[in-house]
Amino acid sequence: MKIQVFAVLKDYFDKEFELSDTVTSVAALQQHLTQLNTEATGILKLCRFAVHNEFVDQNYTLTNNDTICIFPPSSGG
Amino acid sequence: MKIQVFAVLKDYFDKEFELSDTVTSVAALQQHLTQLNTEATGILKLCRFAVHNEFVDQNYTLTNNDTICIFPPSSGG
Amino acid sequence: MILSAYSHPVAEAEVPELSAMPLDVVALLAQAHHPRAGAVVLFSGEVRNHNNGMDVDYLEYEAHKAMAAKMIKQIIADAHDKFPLNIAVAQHRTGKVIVGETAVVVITASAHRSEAYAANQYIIDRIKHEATIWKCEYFSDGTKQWGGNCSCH
Amino acid sequence: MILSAYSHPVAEAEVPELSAMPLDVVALLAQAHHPRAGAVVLFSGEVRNHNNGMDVDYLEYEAHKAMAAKMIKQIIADAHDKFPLNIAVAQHRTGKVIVGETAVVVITASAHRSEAYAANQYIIDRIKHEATIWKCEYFSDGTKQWGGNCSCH
Repeated sequence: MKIQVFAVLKDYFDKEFELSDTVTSVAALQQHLTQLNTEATGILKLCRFAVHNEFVDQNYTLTNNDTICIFPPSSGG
Repeated sequence: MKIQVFAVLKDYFDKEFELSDTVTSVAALQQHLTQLNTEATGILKLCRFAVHNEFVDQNYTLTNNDTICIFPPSSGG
Repeated sequence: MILSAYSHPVAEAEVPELSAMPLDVVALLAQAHHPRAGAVVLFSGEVRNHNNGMDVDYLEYEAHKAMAAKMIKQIIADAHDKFPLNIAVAQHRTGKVIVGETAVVVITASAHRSEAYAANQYIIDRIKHEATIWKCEYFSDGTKQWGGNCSCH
Repeated sequence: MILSAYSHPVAEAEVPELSAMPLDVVALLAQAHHPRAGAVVLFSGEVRNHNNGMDVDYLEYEAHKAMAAKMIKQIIADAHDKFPLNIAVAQHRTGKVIVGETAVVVITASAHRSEAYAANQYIIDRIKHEATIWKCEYFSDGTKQWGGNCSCH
């Protein structure tokens, strides 16, 4: 699956990367990323996740063809 | 004294007129105008009075040289 | 604003409180910037084509100009006292104003938006209720009606 | 508005929700009229020259554009459901925005002013908190800081 991170998350992860590990839910992905970079633990807890331009919740089932976008809290305006 | 009336009051009185009668307070003027045109009784009760570009209250003492402006409720905007 | 990233903030004293000519809302807005103000709020009160079910032809605003100008100045000063504003300006039309034209404009600028909105509403509320300005509506059927209801209470 | 007493009301669909170019606030306002709307409220969120005591050089707005545009569209639609609006438009910058430039503009028009103000605040609050847009501040001392605080909370 492909991961795209935004804004401050780019300080902790590449902007875009492939994940070969088999994570099957958003919750598992969040857990996995926390292990990749423990400094991102706090910010990841605040993030929203989207697949195919729709927000998905913690239980959403991920497949290997998905592109998952990870959004820190909005700060527009 | 000179009286200037504004807006809807012009439907009841001349825009500007002299008052030779001796009224000595705003309250007395209000009473006097009510007698001149009883149809203005209601609107006169809502009006504000000004002398020399300053609002004056019911007890303000009028002199014969004063110009008194009478304002119905504001309706700007 | 695109036009004036580094423009001099509008000098409030330069904006007359009353104008017998159409209000140049765009020019007022283009000048209303301040490098410390993150939030600019503009209110434009415009003449509607109907009111209380009647078709409106045009309005006419009468004013006791000297007192109205002084009162608007005081309202702006009070707004500066109550809210942390970088800019506060207001201008009201007099005379004949046609449908779609602006009868009154208020612009406020502040570091934070809640204060810019609140100050803007404070200023327009007080101008409408206190300033010595009166609206007369002229309807398509030839009748007219003095004030009482503002265009956008 | 002086420019456009009888102009066609702005077609909301014609205003892109996001723009990489400077926002033309004046042009948006000049079009935002409606013969039934007595009250027009405009909010312009502008880049301040300081934040939290730091001198700001410029901001950069990153966005997930497809989702941000869709969310702003939905927020506008929700505003129409909640408030009796004649017009509601919003546009947000992306990319580098310098001090004094507008980062976001919201225009609402309604028959009555309380609803135009309330809808305007509703729209900007939701855009700031929900849309997939993030600010990065670049300071004069060479440091940068990602979002968190908006320019004019």
